[in-house]
Order: sequence, then structure tokens, then C-alpha cells
Amino acid sequence: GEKDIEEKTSVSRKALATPVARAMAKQMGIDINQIPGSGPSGRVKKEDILNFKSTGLDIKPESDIIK
Amino acid sequence: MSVMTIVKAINNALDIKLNEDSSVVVYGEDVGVEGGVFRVTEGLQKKYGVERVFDSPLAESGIVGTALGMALSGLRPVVELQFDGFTYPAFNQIASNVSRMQNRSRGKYTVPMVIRFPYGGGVNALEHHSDSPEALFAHLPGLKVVVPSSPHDAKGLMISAIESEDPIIFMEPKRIYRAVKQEVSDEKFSIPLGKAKVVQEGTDVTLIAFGAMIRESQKAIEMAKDAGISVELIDLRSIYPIDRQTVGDSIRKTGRVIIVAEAHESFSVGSELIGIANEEAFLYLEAPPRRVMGYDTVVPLAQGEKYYIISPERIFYEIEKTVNF
Amino acid sequence: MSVMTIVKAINNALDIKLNEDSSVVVYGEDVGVEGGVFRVTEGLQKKYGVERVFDSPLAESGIVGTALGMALSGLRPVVELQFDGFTYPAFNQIASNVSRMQNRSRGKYTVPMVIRFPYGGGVNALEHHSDSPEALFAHLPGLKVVVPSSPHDAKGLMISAIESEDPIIFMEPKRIYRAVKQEVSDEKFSIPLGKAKVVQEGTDVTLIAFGAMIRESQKAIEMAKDAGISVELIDLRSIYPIDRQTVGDSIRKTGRVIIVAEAHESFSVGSELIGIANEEAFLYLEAPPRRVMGYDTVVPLAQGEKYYIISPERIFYEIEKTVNF
Amino acid sequence: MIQDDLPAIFRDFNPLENRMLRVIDDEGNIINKEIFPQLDDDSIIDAYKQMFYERTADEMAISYQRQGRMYTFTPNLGQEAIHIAAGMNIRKEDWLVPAFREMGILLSRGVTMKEMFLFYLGNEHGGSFKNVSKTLPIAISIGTQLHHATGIGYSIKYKKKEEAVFTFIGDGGTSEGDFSEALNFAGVWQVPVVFTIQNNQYAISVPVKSQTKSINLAVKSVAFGIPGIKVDGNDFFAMYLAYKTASEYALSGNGPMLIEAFTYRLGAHTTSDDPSKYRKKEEEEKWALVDPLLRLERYMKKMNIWNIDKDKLKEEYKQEIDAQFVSAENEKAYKIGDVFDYMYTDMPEDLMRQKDAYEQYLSWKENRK
Amino acid sequence: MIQDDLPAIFRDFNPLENRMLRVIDDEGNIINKEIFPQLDDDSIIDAYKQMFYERTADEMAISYQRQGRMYTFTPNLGQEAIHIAAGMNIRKEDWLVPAFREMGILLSRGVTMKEMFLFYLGNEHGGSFKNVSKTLPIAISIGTQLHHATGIGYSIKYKKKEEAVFTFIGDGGTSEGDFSEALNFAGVWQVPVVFTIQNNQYAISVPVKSQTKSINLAVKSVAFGIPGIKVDGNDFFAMYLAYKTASEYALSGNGPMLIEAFTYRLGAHTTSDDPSKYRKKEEEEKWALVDPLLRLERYMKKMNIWNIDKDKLKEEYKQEIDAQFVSAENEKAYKIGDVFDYMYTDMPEDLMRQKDAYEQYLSWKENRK
Ligand SMILES: Cc1ncc(C[n+]2csc(CCOP(=O)(O)OP(=O)(O)O)c2C)c(N)n1
Ligand SMILES: Cc1ncc(C[n+]2csc(CCOP(=O)(O)OP(=O)(O)O)c2C)c(N)n1
Ligand SMILES: [Mg+2]
Ligand SMILES: [Mg+2]
Ligand SMILES: [Mg+2]
Repeated sequence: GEKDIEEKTSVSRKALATPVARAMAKQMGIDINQIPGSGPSGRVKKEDILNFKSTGLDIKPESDIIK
Repeated sequence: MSVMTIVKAINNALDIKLNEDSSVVVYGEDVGVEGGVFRVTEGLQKKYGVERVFDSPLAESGIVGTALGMALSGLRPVVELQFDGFTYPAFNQIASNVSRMQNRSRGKYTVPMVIRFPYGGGVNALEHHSDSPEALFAHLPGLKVVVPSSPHDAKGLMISAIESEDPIIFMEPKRIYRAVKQEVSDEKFSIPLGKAKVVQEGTDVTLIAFGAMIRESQKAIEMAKDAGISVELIDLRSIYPIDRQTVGDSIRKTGRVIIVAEAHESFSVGSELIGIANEEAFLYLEAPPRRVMGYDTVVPLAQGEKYYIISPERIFYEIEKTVNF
Repeated sequence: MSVMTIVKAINNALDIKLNEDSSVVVYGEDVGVEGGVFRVTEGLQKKYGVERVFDSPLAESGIVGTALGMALSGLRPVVELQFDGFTYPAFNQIASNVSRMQNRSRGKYTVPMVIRFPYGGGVNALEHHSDSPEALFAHLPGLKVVVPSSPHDAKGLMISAIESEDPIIFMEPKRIYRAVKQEVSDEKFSIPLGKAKVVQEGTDVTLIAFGAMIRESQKAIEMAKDAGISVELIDLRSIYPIDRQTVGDSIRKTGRVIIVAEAHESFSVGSELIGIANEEAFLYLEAPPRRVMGYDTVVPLAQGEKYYIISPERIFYEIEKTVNF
Repeated sequence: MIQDDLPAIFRDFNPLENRMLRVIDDEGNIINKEIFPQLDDDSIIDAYKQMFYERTADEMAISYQRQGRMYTFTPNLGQEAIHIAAGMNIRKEDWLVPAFREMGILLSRGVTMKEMFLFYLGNEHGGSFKNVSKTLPIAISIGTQLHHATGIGYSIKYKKKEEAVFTFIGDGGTSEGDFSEALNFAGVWQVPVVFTIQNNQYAISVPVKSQTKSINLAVKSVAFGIPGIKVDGNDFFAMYLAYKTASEYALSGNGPMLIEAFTYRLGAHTTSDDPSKYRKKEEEEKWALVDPLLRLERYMKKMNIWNIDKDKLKEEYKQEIDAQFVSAENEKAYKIGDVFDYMYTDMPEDLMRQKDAYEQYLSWKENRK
Repeated sequence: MIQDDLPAIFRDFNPLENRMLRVIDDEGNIINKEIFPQLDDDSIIDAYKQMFYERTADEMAISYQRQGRMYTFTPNLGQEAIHIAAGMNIRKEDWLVPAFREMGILLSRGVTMKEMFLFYLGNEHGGSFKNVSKTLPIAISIGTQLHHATGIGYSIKYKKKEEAVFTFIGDGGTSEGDFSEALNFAGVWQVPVVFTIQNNQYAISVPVKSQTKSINLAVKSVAFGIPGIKVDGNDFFAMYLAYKTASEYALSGNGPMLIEAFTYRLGAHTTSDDPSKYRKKEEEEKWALVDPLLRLERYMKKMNIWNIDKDKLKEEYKQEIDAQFVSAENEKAYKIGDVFDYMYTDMPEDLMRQKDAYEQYLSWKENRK
């Protein structure tokens, strides 16, 4: 079939992460897709999230996270 | 092209194969003069004679066991079991012999046979007439398990099934036997076994379904669209071998997956697909894979079906939950 | 207390129940004079007479079907099917009647019966003598499916099974029938059905196993210990109902889970447990749940078993992979 | 020979010689005076009325189904003599293990038409026969029920009770492995089970000759070393005699027996079936002439014991049956618990979780509106 | 009666009268001269040798198992007359559908002892009989194989070939539903299938009298409208006559028949079985006296055609059999592919993935060392 053009392009890449890392990011109100991953194949690890948080970038209230 | 129902499409596939290959025979309970209780074999006895299309005694183990003997000796039997719940008397022949004879004979014998039967609920039937036993057969090594969801697929998959040297369990969604109509080519064509089909692309969540649940899923997808949710729909078409590639690709894309199937949810195709989602797309999962399936209860009679049968609304409910996880 | 094997422990449970409850009867192929091909019923006919412990004709559907009739009319039959692969001729009676009669009669009749059989591989047996069909029975609504892994559990679970008003599938790990010995109380005691047991606590990864795979898992855990990995081991004991609580608690703690079971891996207890891991502990998962299970092939004969049977080393291999994910 | 120390009728009507027990002919004349069963006039009149009731109930059920008020129904038309003769000989203490075409027997046990209707209205509470004892639910998976009967027979023998089990199967059902297994077990165990094959000559569309090459169905008993007899299933007195003999035989501890009741399914297999696809009008017409009700009526008239106003009786029955149907239609609503509550004696947590999840969905649905 | 237009032996040895076809007595005297089969001396000597070979192979197999060089084995001791008589009458064009106690027949088809040994050494390549055609693998799930035979019979009939199917089952196996179903289908379809019940009087520990109440096993044919005959399975000539008759009957398009070969299992059920648990020494001794080899030897001696030096022949056979066993022991190693490669005509990706995963594990294991 014909492809719909996706409108929601605000997120350019989808993060690789374990569910537990995703949970952590979510709990801390961080969009995991913004975090550079240091794990295998760029996987976002728990440490990456902690580091990311301490740099203080891009913290959003949870309610703003685009679904 | 002709407009066909699933009943007609399967009848047409049988007709084509009976016509072109004299080793094809069709039998089972009431498939001859009667043309089957759902009329899937209607007219075939008249056309091909009682030696090729015939009624058997009422014994499912016998139907399947003799078909195996025929398959081992040069015929290509296509046998009908009258309902899902009446596959169980044939279970031993299927589990102990049909599925194993190639391996037991180290490939000396192939087993070109098809066991077809109507399955699933939603038709106000008596007990044993509404089961969805795909997981039982898919768990047994040595079989291929196929379920079409449309007239086109029913025809193409049935042609492949009859031409396969491996034994095929062919499950027909009785609920949409005549409910879905489609333009289908009158020519012979086939659809490869083991390949799922992306019915509809989407980005937020993957729905995996088959048989009669495709139609219900499509209705749910309409509801989701109204709610701004983009759903990808995969029609599994083969339960075994299961198409890990297509399933994995989709889940890696959407990060979310819901399995919609009529069978009891425990130890089911739903369980297996959650396994596959984890094995193929673990790092992409943004929400727990979910199954929208039948309960672990006997499928109720007509009055209870409203509680048991999966409605588009219930699928939508799960889509929303998953997307908002 | 006496030192018992699993064979002896089950024999002892049958003895206790035959002794205290005259409605208990025991039958099957060769269970009388012969005492069963594995001697599980040894001595019972002599002690309780041919009316209570007896050989039946060679027909599994008949054994199970008549047992259902007995259960409906005041007896508590415990029937033996000689091997896992010979449960299939009884599949229709189990799927269509044993599991459904309570529901069909709206609770007017209960179904206090036990179907017991040796299961599993690793004993160099002929075809059909090495299957692990738990998923088939666990998928059918209305049954309880029980597997002991030790003499103590075998006795306690068998007592519960015989006293249950629900029909029980009781699978006995033939490979460790005599290999595991244990001090077991001579008194009557019972172990509740549906409750798993944490065999060993650990923090890095959860192993879920049952039957003969407990012993193999324990060996793997020793290897893991040497590698500095702390493993929690859960003995499922009941395949249905499955103990979601215990399983979920453990996975929420360790974040990692491996299922070890002999059956074909597709559409299996492994699939189901991955489903449960996702449903109960999704947000705690640090590595994809894995199954270390039999392949989707016929269980090979003796010479091929080395490739098929799950070794402690292979379990350890998966533990390492999962912990290092 | 096998049939030696058996009641006389088994010797006189040896199925190996393809003989069939008849007591009256098609015209209602007694043809076997010596063995004619002792029945007083009132019992005969009562028997006729029961047959007539079953017939009327069938007709009503078919018409409800046609009106779209009920799902697929399985009529008993033509098989009433078997049912009522059996019903008169099965005692309260005995067990009944039915298949799915024994309505008259069920009614004689105390099952109500309301329950029958409920069942065909798609409610499990109808087919479970909770209110009568020792009567198993309707069995649909063909052949399986015979094993249950044999097992119950074992219980009876084990407990040294004076009870018998009566169980039923169709001609088609004799091809299922379970048929042979169950008769074989019963033979080996020598249990008090009376097996009846209702040979109505068709299994849906398949005639008996495509079902087996045996000279008749009663003769299959030879394979299991148990006595068998073929009986004219449209001859109420023959069926009565057969069941009376069978009951005495079973209750005296002689073990199982097999009765082939040779009859004809006058109607469709079910209300979804169209017999004109597979059998000739002439055949149906021929058998309609020897309808068991007609034959009994002819006998009664010959004997001057006919005192029945059929029109009036039918009207009476119809009203009573309709009241039961309406009551079934107005039965309290099917509940979610009716799906879950009877699976186990105590509902496992896992099943509770599923039930709860469904209820959550329901409340979400409620709230959305 | 059923057995009317049949070959004479079916009438003369009607199982309903519980008669059994015998041609020589226990001492080897001819007792039925008129029907004694025409066999030249060489054929008889050859038959004896084949029986003796099977016997020797059995003994060797038992001893390998005892030495721990082979897994559980299923001896054929006492059933050799059936096997060799069958083997002599089953043509290359015919099909053989065995159970698991027909070694002599398999050998006569061209299966080698090496293959048999391989099978009992736990290698599937042994039991598949790849090198002989129209011979199904050993069937272990009891009863199921009869349906395959009936299905093959259908193929033959459909293709109008002049071929027959020979299939086998034990006395215990007659209780399985599939036994009855298969005979019934064969009767309805009138297919050229010769069913043999090897009645060796035991199903593991269970004697025939606990298996069924029928007066014999041949009589079960009555239930399916097919001819049946009970034959002395220890009388080589009777078995030969039965199979010759059966073959002619089947090849002339007359449909199926049932042969009960009445014999005695002289050895254990399998090498794991201990018959002393369930049967008396005296019984075994009594039957040892009428061992089919002994009976044939007595006949041959009486006829002055005995020219066999048993000791020498045994030595010769033993060496040959041992060579085959050693060759089986030294067969090339079982490979991982032997588990996976025969499941489907083309291996599905999913199965390849499993095979690959196992190979990865193996290389991990290799590297760890
Ligand atoms: C095991 C099984 N197979 C198939 C069916 C479907 N079916 C329902 S009734 C019927 C025919 C039964 O014929 P018969 O035994 O003669 O009984 P009748 O309907 O004539 O009373 C069939 C094939 C079933 N109910 N159970
Ligand atoms: C369906 C099935 N049930 C049980 C068994 C286990 N089993 C193997 S041999 C045997 C006894 C068979 O007795 P019989 O049919 O008399 O054959 P025999 O061994 O005497 O040749 C049994 C119960 C089996 N192989 N298949
Ligand atoms: Mg019928
Ligand atoms: Mg069966
Ligand atoms: Mg035997």
C-alpha cells in the first residue's frame, strides 16, 4: 500500500534501551531518545541516563513527552 | 476475477487442484453429496466422482490416519475435519505420525497432505464448535499451520498447502466464511507458506492477528485513527513457521505490540509472539507486549459469547493502554 | 522418615490414599501384577486387591474416559498412561470431557481424577518415550498440570492431586525417577497445587525450571557461582495454574530470567513465562528473557540426545549471556 | 455360540442371522404374542402420550428456531418409541448417559422443556440437567460418552449397587474408536451398562452402508464378547421388551449388552440441515407410514384402548411447552460469572485476573459513553 | 452368514465356531492333507533357515543388550513362523506396514540386521528402511499403523494396481480404537489390506483374557463385515497357507481380511522386561515344546528333508550377524543435522535459527576448553 507521510518527526531516532532504562528515564522525566547511548550499538544504559541528567540538558516535565 | 467468499475461494482452490492433479483426493464427514456442512466441497463430487471426493466413516483418527497412508503412497489427500473440536480424536495420528513420518523415515517419505477444518467462535454454536487450537498444532514439530483471513489468501494458501510436500494444518475462520467477499483471480496462483503480510502500515503500535481477527482488528484500527493513533497490522497467515522477520521488523519500528487471537491466552500463539518480540526486538520495546485473547475457559455457548469474543472496542481499549503506557 | 526415590514417593502417596480412602482406585496398562513398567504401583495390587489396583485393556482413550465416568460417580481414579507419547490417544477425552465436565454440568459434577505419566527425555528411549507435553495440557482450560522435581514434592503433590476435586495431569520426570533420593516423611502430608517454590535465592538472574531440569539447573548454578554470578532458582511445580506471584517477584528482583525446560520451545511453557515476565515485570527487565528448551524437532533417539538434551553447561552458557547482555 | 445362556430373545433374534426383534407389525398387529410385554392399558396410553409430547415439543422447537427465536436444534422425530420405552425402564436409581438425540428420555427423567430450550438458546444452564440426578449433560463429541458410561458401570460394580447405566450413540458414532473401546472395556469389566445404538440410518448425510460393512450394527457386539440384539425401533412394544430384558439382565450382574434400535430419522439432522440434498422424498414418505406413533395408535385402535383426542392434546401440550419456552426466553441474563465460575472448584488466581481485566474493560467502556 | 463366498478355509475354520486353522500338529504330522500348501523341499528348507536366522539374530541382539552394547530390544522369539510365512508371500510390489515385532518379515524384505541394530543403538537411520521400498518404518504408537495400511490400500485401489498391503498388530493392540476404525474403513472401502494380529497372548504383562471378552480375536472381523480366520501361528504351513490365500484374495480385489496368528511370546516383552513377574515357568515350558522351529524340524525329519547342521549354521549366522553389529557400532557418528534435517522438506528459517544457536553454543564450549 501507499505510505502515509509521518507527521510526528520531532524525534529523529528511536533509542535502543532495555525496559528498565526506559523506566528510569521516564521516571526522571527525560526523553530517552535524546540521550546518547554508550552501550553496544549505541544502546542507552542506566549510566547514560544518570550522566545525562547530571549535565542538566533537556529536562522536560513528563506530561510534555510526545507520544 | 470473480467475487468470492472464503468458502468459494477454498472450493475453487480444491477444484483447480483436483482438475490438474489426479493424485489429489478430498474426503471427510459429509463432504461428498452434502458438499460439507459449510458447503466448502460443494459440487466437487459431482465433478470428480466418488473415488476422488467422498464421505468417510465418522472417525477423525481414521480420516487423518488413512490420509497419511495415502500421502505416503502417491496421493495428495485433502481431508476435512468437521469442526475444530473434532480435531482432537485425530490428535494422536497428527502428533505421533503425520508430523513425524518424514523424520522417522529420514526423508524417504514426504507427507503431502492437508488437514482442513473450520475454527473459531462467534457463530452461536454448540460446545466443541468454537475452538481455536492453533497453538496445539504449532507446538508439535513437523507440521505447518496456516490460517487465511480473506478469500484471496484462502485460495492462494490452499494451493500452496496442497502442493506442499509437508503436512499442513489448514484452519478456516468459519465466522467469516461468507462474511468477507473479495475479487479473486480465477486463475491458479499461490501464496508462500510461512510469510506474514503487512496489511496496513503504521508507526505507533503493531497489531498481530490472523483469521477472523483481522477484520476485527481493522475496525479497531479505525477507532484508533480517530484517536490519532497509527497502527501497523500484520496478518500472520502462517502460525508455524512463524514469520519472525516481518514481526521483528514491525516491532522494532513501532516499539509496541499487541497480539489479537481467539484462542485461550495461556500457552498460546500470543505467548509465543511475546517471546519473539523479546527475542527479536527487546531493546526497542516501549511498552509491554500484550495479548488480547480468549480466556482460559471453555468457549461459552451463544449467550456467553458476548463476554468471550473479542470486539473491536476491546482491541482499541488495549491499543490505547499500550500507546499510553 | 525414609529415604525415597520419586518412584517410591509416588508409590507411598498412592499407598496412603488407597489405604485411607476406599474410593481411590488405580489402573492403567500393566499397573497390576507388573506394578507398572517403572514399578510406581509395585505391591499395590497385592495389598489392595484387583478391584482397586488393576490392569486395563490397552487403550488410553478408554483408560481416561472410563476414569472420568468413575470420577463422576463417586470414585477417585488415579490412572497411569505408560509414556508421555501415549497420552495423545487420550487427548480427545482429556480436551473434550475431562477438562470440561465441571463447566458443562455447571458444577453439578466435580472431576476428582489424576492422570499420571512419566515424561521427558534423557533415558535413551525409543520414539514417543521422551516427550514433554505440558504445554498442550496447560493450554486446555479446566485442567491442573503438576510436575514434581523431588521425592518430597512428588509425594506431597500427589496427595494434593488425589484429594483435588479438579482433574489433574501429573507428569513424572522419568529421568530422575530413581536418580534423586531424599529423606521423606512417612506420614501423610500435602503440598498445595499452583504454588512455585524458590529453591535457591539469588540476585543476578532468575532461572525457572521444573521436573528433571531442576537438577540440571542446580549444576549450572554451581558453575555460575564459580563465575561470580548469583542465580535464583524457581521450581514451578505447577504448570497450570502458574504461580505469577512468585515468578513476578523474582524477576522484579533480578531483572533477568531464563526458562529451562525440555519441551519444544515454540508455543511452550517458555513462551508463556516470557509473556508473564513482560506482563508482571516489564519495567524491571534488564535483559531479554530467554528460553533454554528443546528444539522444534522430534526428540531424537539415544544417539541424538546429546544434541537435544539440555546440559548444565548449556544453561550456564545462557546465564552468562543474559547476565552480560 | 456366544448368545447361549442369555435371555431367550437374544437367541431367537440372533444378529448374526440378521434377525430383528419385532412385536407388532406396521399395522399394529401383534406378531409375537408369546413375548408381548405385559403392560396395562393405562401404561400404554401414557406411553403414547409421552411420545406425542416429545413429538409436539420437537415441532415447537423447530418452529421457534424458524422464527429466529432459538439457535440450531436437533429434532428427535421418528425416534420417540425408543426414547419412551427406555424412559419407562430406566429407574431413578439408574444412570443415564445421553448423546444429543434423546430428548424423550431426558424428559422422562424429569428434565424440563425449559431446560432443553435454554440449552438451545445458548445457555449452559440448560444442558447440565442440574435438577435430575444421575444424568450426565448432553454429549456432543461423538462416542466419548460411552466410556463415561462404562466408568460409571465400574463404580456401580465396585460399590456393589443394584443399578444400571443406559447410554446412547448414533449409527454414525459406531465408527469412532471410542465406541469399540468402550464396549470392549465394558465386556472385560462385566459392568452393568446397556448400550443403545439409535440407528436412524444416517449420520447427517451419510447412510449406514457408507459407515460400515457389518451386516447390522448389533452384530458388532461379537467383537467384544457381549450380547447384542437388533430391535425394531419404531415398535414401541419391541423396544419396551428389549429395555425390560436389558434392565433385568444388567441388574442381575450379567454385564453389558448392546441394543441396536433400528429406526429412521424422519426430520432433518438439525434445523440447519436440508435432507433433500442427500435422500429421496420417496424414502422419507415410506418411513413416515411406519412412524412409531402411528404404529402405536394403530395397535391401540385395534385393541380398543384408543381414547385420545390428538388435536386437543396437542393444543394442551403446545400451551404448556410454549409457556416453558417463554420462561426460558425470559431467564435471567447470562452473567460474566457464567463463563468463569464453573471451570474449577475454586477459581485459580490467574482466571480471576482474567475476569477482573474483563470487568475493567467493561467499566472503561461504560465510562466512555 | 458372513463367510459365505470366501475361500474354503474361511468357511471351514469359522472363528465364530472358535476353530483354528492348523496343518501340522505339534509333532509335525500333517493333519490337514487336502489343504497342505504346495511347497517344494528347497523352499521348506529355506523357510527353516530364515526362521533359524531370525532366532539367532534375536539371541545375538539380546546378548549385545546384556553386554551393555545396545539399548532396549524387542525379541521375536516364538513368532518366527508367522514372519517367514508372511515374508514368503509378500511380494516386492506389495506394501509392508509393520508394528515393532516383525523382524523376520523385515529381513525378508531386504532390511539388514545392521539396520535393525542401528535402530536399537539409537540411530533413526536404522528404523527407516530407506533401502527397501514400500516398507514403512517401525511403528511404536500402537494401533496407528493400521490406518496407514488402509490408506495405502486406498491408493492401490484408486490407481488400479495389483498390489496388497500387509500390516501387523499385537493382541493388546486390538483394544485401541484405531484397530477398529482401521478395519472398519478398510471394510467400507474394500481395499486390499491383510491385517494380521500376532496374538502372542500377552501385552507386556497383560494376558489376552484381560484384553477382551471376545471368544477369539479373529472374530472381531464380524464387526466390520470382513472375513477373519484364526491360524496356528506356530504352524509354519498353516501360516503359509493363510498368507497365500490372503494374498490371492487381496490381489483379486476382494477387499480386506483379518488373520489372527495364535502364538506365544517365548521371551521377554523387551530386554527390560522380566516375564517371571507375571507368568508361570510351567506355561513358558509348555509353549517351548511347541516352538515353531521345533515343529517345522519335526515335520522335516518325518519327511526326510532335514539336512541342516544347526550348530554349524548357527556359527555361520552368528559370525555374519556379529559383523553386521560391529558395522552398526562403527557407523559414522550421529550429526547435529540428523536431529534437524528431516523434519521438513526444506528447513524453515526458525529451525535453522535453532540449529545455528546450538552450533554457536558448541563453539563457545570448544573455546572454553
Ligand atoms: C467427534 C465428532 N465428530 C463429528 C461431529 C459432528 N457431527 C455431529 S452429529 C454427526 C452425525 C452423527 O450421526 P449419528 O451418530 O448417526 O447420530 P444421529 O445424528 O443420526 O443421531 C456429526 C458428524 C461430532 N459431533 N463429534
Ligand atoms: C499407544 C501405545 N500405548 C502404549 C504403548 C506401550 N507398549 C508398548 S508394547 C505394549 C504392549 C503391546 O502388546 P501387544 O499389542 O500384544 O504386542 P506385543 O508386544 O505382544 O507384540 C505397550 C502397552 C505403546 N507403544 N503405544
Ligand atoms: Mg444416525
Ligand atoms: Mg481414538
Ligand atoms: Mg502381544
